[in-house]
Amino acid sequence: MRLLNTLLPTPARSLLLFVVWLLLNNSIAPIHLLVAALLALVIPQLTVSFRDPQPPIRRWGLAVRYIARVLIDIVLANLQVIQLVLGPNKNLRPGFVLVPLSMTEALPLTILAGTVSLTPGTVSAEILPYQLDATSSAPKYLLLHVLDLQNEAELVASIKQRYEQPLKEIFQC
Amino acid sequence: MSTLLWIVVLPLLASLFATTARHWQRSKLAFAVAAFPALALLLLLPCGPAIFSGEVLRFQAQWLPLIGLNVSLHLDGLSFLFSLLILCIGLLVILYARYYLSAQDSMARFYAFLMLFMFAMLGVVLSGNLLQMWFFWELTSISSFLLISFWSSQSDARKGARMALTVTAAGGLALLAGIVLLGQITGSYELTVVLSKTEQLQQHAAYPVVLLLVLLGAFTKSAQFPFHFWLPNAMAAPTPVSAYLHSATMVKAGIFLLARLYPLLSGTDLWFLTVTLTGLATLLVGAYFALFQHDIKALLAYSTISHLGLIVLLLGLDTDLAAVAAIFHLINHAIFKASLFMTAGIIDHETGSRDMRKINGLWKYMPVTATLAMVASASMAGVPLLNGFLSKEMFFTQTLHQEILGSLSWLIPLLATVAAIFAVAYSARFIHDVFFNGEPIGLTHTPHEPPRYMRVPMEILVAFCVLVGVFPQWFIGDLLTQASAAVLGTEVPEYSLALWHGLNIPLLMSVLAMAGGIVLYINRKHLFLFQAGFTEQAAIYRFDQLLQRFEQGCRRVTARVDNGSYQRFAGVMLLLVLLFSGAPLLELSSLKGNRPALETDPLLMAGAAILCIAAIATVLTIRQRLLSLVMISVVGLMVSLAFVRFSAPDLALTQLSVEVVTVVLLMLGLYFLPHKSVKQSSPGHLVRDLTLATAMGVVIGSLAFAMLTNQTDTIAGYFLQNAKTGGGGTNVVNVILVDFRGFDTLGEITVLGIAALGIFKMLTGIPRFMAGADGEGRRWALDPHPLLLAVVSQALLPLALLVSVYIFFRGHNMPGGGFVAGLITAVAMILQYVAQGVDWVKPRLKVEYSTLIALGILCAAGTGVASWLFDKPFLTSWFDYFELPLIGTIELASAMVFDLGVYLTVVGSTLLILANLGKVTTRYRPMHKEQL
Amino acid sequence: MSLLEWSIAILVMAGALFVLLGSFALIKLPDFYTRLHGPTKATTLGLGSLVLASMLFFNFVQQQLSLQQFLIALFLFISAPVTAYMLIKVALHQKLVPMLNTRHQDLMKQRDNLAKGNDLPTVEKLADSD
Amino acid sequence: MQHAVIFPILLPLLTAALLLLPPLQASLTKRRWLSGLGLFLLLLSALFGLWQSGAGVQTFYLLGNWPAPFGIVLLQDKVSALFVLLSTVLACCCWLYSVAGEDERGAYFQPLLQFLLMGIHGAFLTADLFNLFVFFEVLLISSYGLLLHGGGKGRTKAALHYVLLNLLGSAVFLLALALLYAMLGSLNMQDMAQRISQLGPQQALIVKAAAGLLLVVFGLKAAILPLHFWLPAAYANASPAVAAMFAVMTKVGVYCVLRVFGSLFASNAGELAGFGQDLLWFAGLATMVLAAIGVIAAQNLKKLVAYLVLVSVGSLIAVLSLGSTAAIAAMLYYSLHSTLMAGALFLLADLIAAQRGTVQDRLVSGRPLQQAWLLGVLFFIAALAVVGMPPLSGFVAKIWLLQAATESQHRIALWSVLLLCSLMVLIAVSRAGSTLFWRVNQQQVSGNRAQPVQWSAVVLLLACSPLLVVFGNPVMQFCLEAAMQLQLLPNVRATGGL
Amino acid sequence: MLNQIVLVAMLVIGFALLLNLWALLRGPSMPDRLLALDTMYINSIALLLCYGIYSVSNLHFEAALLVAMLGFVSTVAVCKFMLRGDIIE
Amino acid sequence: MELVIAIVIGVLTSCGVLLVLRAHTFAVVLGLTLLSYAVNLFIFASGGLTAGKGAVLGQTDIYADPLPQALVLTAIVIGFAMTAFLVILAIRARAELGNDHVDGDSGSRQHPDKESRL
Ligand code: NA
Ligand code: NA
Repeated sequence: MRLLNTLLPTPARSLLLFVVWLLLNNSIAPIHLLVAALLALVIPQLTVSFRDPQPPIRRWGLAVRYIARVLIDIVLANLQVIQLVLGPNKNLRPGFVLVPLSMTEALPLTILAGTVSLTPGTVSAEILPYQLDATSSAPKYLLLHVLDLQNEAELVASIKQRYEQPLKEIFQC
Repeated sequence: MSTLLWIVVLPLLASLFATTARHWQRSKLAFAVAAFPALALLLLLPCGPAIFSGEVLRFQAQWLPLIGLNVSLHLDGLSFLFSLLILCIGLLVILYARYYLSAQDSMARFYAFLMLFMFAMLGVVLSGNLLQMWFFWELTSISSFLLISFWSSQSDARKGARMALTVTAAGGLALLAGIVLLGQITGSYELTVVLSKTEQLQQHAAYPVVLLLVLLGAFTKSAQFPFHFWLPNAMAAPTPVSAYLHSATMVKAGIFLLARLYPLLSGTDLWFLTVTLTGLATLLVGAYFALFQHDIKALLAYSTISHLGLIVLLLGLDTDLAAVAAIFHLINHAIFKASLFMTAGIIDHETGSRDMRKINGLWKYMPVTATLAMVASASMAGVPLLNGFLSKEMFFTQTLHQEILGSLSWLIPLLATVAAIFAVAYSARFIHDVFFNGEPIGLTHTPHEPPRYMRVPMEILVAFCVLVGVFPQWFIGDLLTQASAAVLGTEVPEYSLALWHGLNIPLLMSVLAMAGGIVLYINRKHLFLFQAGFTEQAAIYRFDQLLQRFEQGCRRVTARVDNGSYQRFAGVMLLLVLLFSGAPLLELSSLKGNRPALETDPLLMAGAAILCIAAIATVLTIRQRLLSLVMISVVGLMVSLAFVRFSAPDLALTQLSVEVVTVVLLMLGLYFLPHKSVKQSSPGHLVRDLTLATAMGVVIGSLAFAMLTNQTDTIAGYFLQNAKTGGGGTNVVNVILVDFRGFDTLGEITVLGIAALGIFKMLTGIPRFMAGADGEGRRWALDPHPLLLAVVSQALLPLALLVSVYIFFRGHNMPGGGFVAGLITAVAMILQYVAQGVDWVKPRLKVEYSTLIALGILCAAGTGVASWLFDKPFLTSWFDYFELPLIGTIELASAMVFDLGVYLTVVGSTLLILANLGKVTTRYRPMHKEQL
Repeated sequence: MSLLEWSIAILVMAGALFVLLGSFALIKLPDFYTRLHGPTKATTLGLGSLVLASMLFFNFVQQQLSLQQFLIALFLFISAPVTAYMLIKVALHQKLVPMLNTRHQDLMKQRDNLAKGNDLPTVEKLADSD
Repeated sequence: MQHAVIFPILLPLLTAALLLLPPLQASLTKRRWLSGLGLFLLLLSALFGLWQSGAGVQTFYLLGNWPAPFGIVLLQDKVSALFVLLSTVLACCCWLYSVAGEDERGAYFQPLLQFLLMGIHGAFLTADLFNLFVFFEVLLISSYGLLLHGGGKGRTKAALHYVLLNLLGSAVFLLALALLYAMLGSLNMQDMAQRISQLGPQQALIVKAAAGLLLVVFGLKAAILPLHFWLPAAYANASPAVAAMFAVMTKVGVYCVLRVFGSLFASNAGELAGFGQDLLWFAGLATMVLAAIGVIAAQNLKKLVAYLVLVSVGSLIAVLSLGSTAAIAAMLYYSLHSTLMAGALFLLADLIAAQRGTVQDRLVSGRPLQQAWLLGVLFFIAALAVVGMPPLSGFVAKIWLLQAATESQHRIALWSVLLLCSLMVLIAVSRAGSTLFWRVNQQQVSGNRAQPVQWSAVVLLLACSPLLVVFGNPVMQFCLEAAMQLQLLPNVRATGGL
Repeated sequence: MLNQIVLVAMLVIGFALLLNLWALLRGPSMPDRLLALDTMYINSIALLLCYGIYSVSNLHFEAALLVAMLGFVSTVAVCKFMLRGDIIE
Repeated sequence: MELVIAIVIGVLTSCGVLLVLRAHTFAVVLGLTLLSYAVNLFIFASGGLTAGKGAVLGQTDIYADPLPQALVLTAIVIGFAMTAFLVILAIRARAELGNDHVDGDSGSRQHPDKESRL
């Protein structure tokens, strides 16, 4: 197990690399499988120091479900945005929203912010406070810009429930 | 006849010897040095009988036959005479200088220069090759420069030396032109050959040019009017130098040249007129000014000028015996003038002054010297029983028998007599003003006779004055005949060297000159008063001023032409580009050639429109720099898309990846540069630049169009045919890069590597400064490493590396390759720097970038060298296919190793640049605490 | 044209139109903050459709395995939020004025305070001030 | 030894790369010795190349074993071998000078010197026009780095102009290359020369435009009027060993005119034959005059020497444009002489400046030199050589240059300009010498004594001058044969090469 | 037929690029322009994808991937510049 | 098509030249960059225009001339190296000479550079 840990310090990363190599080459020929495996071993080793420690994915199933949910949300989001974009500007009700956070790990936070940005009418603007140095306090808020802000509390709740909660479970943090 | 060679070389050896004998005792040194010319004299004298029998001795050796310069020595009567003078007077001067120079003066240096000069002078007179003669001719200028400036701490000496050098070297250059032209006309530089081509030369259209050039050389050297002014200023030299160079030898080189080329150049009206008139003018000017000099040496210098004029005048006369008279006077002048200069030196030495207004009545203190000086100056004045009288009488005779000026020819004897009157007058002044005329004024110590041996040279010379004056035929008759024969190139006509030729006009002229001279001297006050009316500056100051004015003029021209403005330089260059590329277009009947054109589509038009608008926007926004940068990024993107559209995917990839690194770099640059710039160009400039820019655009665009429609067959077919079979890859562009033209690529990565090294060099020790705010005056934001960016960039790094590997390996067969792969890696690393900063990356990246560059270059070059093992030329590629069980066919190629070199170099270079640029400021950012 | 080709055609057209829409939003919307929503979303979906179309085309029409396009989509999905995040950070830093009826504009001012780890009065209070 | 042709390019490259590796980079002494070793090997190979070319054969080296005109070909003939030797000798002396401490005054001196040599030798040896561009860039980028060596405002400013103008020049070069490739379909110079005779009138005009552009490029490199602006500041500001090394750089430009124009627009080039000769003739003469004026105007020794370099460029170009074998031979000889002497003078200027306190090399009275005798003699010798006075190589060169003009209108122009410039140079140099060595004030001597390696570098360079006279005949013969060889166009397709 | 549709799609995207240019030139603020530039990168990727279908060639895939990667990096770098001045600190 | 390309090259050249003749290093750098785009397109055009597929064997029948492409690649890389060098040189000049004028002096016409004291 320790050997496996040394060989594959970041299994998710290695898996990703393995898949991406095959995708890049459009092939599952033996030579490519071999090379993909090799690269999946070597590149994480090379870049291991270029990675701040992050919590590992604990619940893979949930992760897959999360991705699916986000994809669907994106499609729906875009359809909503069409309306807003094509409609008259005076109908817009944009606004800033501060979402209080209940997790502090960088990777899940990033995924959360990214998800919010990718989905309907919201863009992550800031994670506050800034991580200026080791003594900075942990992230507390996510500042959003919303294209059409109807019900602020509902929006905050939906984000926390739809995205933050699953992420906390996936990373167990 | 290697004797001749030895005669020339011995003084050179003496010179070399003197430089090594700096610590010898003075007398010993003088004797040792003198031994060399003495030996040369001993070698020369035995040649006498042969010379007197009319023989010519030669020595020849090949040296630089391609330019016609050979070692060629030629001893005939003329050169024998001159060699004799040079060696004999040289020996006397060595002896004299032993006593003349003070203890502080470096005697070794003096002798070294003097012997160098003697070597040069002997070379001139013994040359049998015109180029070789010029060689020595210039050496005399150089060595005389060294001798005149011997007391280099004195301003006069430096200036006088430079003036002499400038004038004589200018003449030397003219002479060189004359000689080369002569050589080109006659087909040889050998004296014997050249001298036999008189007719050919004189009928040649360029004869006047040759003559004038040669005369320029001769006249400057021999201080002929109007080039005479350097000689009086050369008197800053130690007196032995004057005695040797400025009376007996160097100034006679010009005359020697005239004499040497006499058979070739003379005989034409042009020769007669120029030479005669120059001589006459010099004779008069020298004699006149000599009278007014208060410095003894200056008087002698002007007198020398006058006598040189006399000799030149004689050479210009169209009578039979004029040349003989010239040679005779040349000998006599050398003898008496050398002794007179020595006198001047003794007086200077003993009294500490040369000013005749202060020096008076020396007869009492140094009677022997005075007697000798009086005899010599009597000879100078042309008093009977002395050698000067004889040659001056010959001179008078010849002036009477010429017809150069046609019906005005009588002017010449008349003016000759006038000059002689002045000669008598200044000789009288020299005797009376120095040795009599009351008591000396303001001398620090009582003068007395010089050391015994300091006088010996004078005594010998004066003895010669008398002996030649009384027994001319016996003493120098044969020598004169042989020398004259050499000058004339034919039989010497009858002449007699008797003291008494009966009562005739020349005698009358002599008497007239004597009487007139005495009368003139007695009544000199009026003349001095008259002359004092001309308050002229000394030539040296005028010359110096002239030079300075010239210098200032040059400075103005240089400053105007090269004003240090880049904009002008670039403008001129672009203008040239415009002219050179535009002019042929004007001749072109139609830009359009016969190649079928591709059709245009709206998408392409849109792309072109975006590109052009973005380019123009770049220009318009140039003062808001970041905006301009954004605009140029659009241009870059569009160019990349154009490459895709026109079937160049490799180019698109490269362009894109270079683009982003460039933008990053420019932004790093922007941080250090002002973010906005003030308007600088005046409207006039702008219109000018706009015109140039538009014209350039039109011309280059037209050329592009003409080029596109006039295509020819290229060598491309070969690459397409051989890429797979010979280079082992299907991406022909890549095969060209790593194989067909791999050498270019090797050079290219070298350039990249060097650029990185150069940049590192520039960044070390760069003065640091920090902009505290952006262009709008906003303080910088607080958050150095936004969280999202940091996390995502960490995640992207392995992916980017994977893509690099992919791009690298597919390069040979598909678009991609080491360069693009390297840039992707580099960009991924840059992203780490941008996202997380130098302090985060540095400890994690333990690679020395310059080592990467070196390894890359070694890898690429090593691939090339490896082909030597297979006895193939550098960079010969190798590839093969291997069948592996389960895995299939794989291709291995040396090109991959080469491409790996490219990859390493690119990564190393890019990171060396960017990481170091980042490091420059990181430690100097004062922001955090202040803002927190 | 087969059904497959029709679906490809529709995907292509939809993608192109989404792309156009994003670009149009950029022109039409009133302030930077709202403009940001247009392209970052529409382009992701537009590109998504195009990637899908491309994959369908190469894998099924051309019968050659081609999955690379998926990587483009993957990459964009990772990078687009970061780009948007950075852009809006700049906008906030430069204090770009949002359109008039934007709510909670004072959060922009409070951002600096929050960034240093200080606490705000309360979120509710802020909402009231709107 | 069949690969010896490429040694002059590879040796410096490998040396430079090795110098960058950690074990060597750490130790100054090791770096110096390795660099010196590389130069020594280079000298051997240059001598070997000269010997090889002396047999009279042109050696083609087909890189990558691809036949000409498809691959890149190196050509070693007498001219290229001669120039390679010239730059190698110069580089050896510069190295010698630099190890006295100049190489410590900034990073990467030795590698950059080696890279510069690689570029120069590549430019000399390549027979491929695009490859020439690449090597131009190699030598330029190294020269940028070297020019900045030691740092300081003057250098930075000079370098900025130098870099900017050369970047423009590179762009122009590429335009010309593209036009030539489009019209001639090849990049191999010999092949292009053969194709040029088959051009239609339309295409010939386009090639003419390209030729004009090339003229600008080479003119810029050679610093021909009015493209000379960058030179005086750059050379005068460069650190001594660098400036000395730069003495050969203008010759690269001249060499390219000789090589490229000589082969492309030779007598069989139809209406393009002899392209640019008239322009070069007048530009050369004008350069000489302006440079001579600059020599007089110069207020410090380094500037003076920089203008001297320009004078030599003018002479070279003017004589080159005469086009005859004798003219080219004379030009070759003159470039040997002028390069070495300019190099020596730059080094000497530094030694002198170091002993004159604050006045440095400015031509005003200053304190007496510490080693007045040694430096004075060296300066005197160098001065004689550059002025063209006997007994040093300058006079031989001058006579040969004069003799190269055989038509009367050429004679009138060349002779008067050449001789006038000689005189002006003489005036300036004698003034400089007498000011530096004789117009001294009574201050105490101080400053750095020239170290033995430094003055021996100068002595070695200066010694070349008398050697060029004493062994003048074989050298001149070689130049003549080189010139004759240059004018025989080899048939590239027929030549087997390796 | 499919070809024609793809061609039309390309023209549409081309038009979108022109709109981006318009937005880029109009601004008014720097972030606006940068947003326009970034959109331009993304639209170029779209164009490349269509062009791949149109010319039945996947030679352009790497170009598209590179545009995505490099567009991202340069946009981020410019943002960092506007935020902090020093992009590598 | 040829005409369009020629016009693009012309416009790029014009813009490049105009910027190259400015007085500030940054403008000149951008000018040189524009000029190098023009030059790269120009070299590229020397092989003639080919729409369709690249010079990759087996993909098509008509290939673009691969040699100019290779030349442009080399030119791009060298241009990149040179631009990088120039940018840093401009920085150094600014730091040492106090302003970003191409002649290193602000000249008489220039207004005082606000940042030059920083
Ligand atoms: Na490639
Ligand atoms: Na930094």
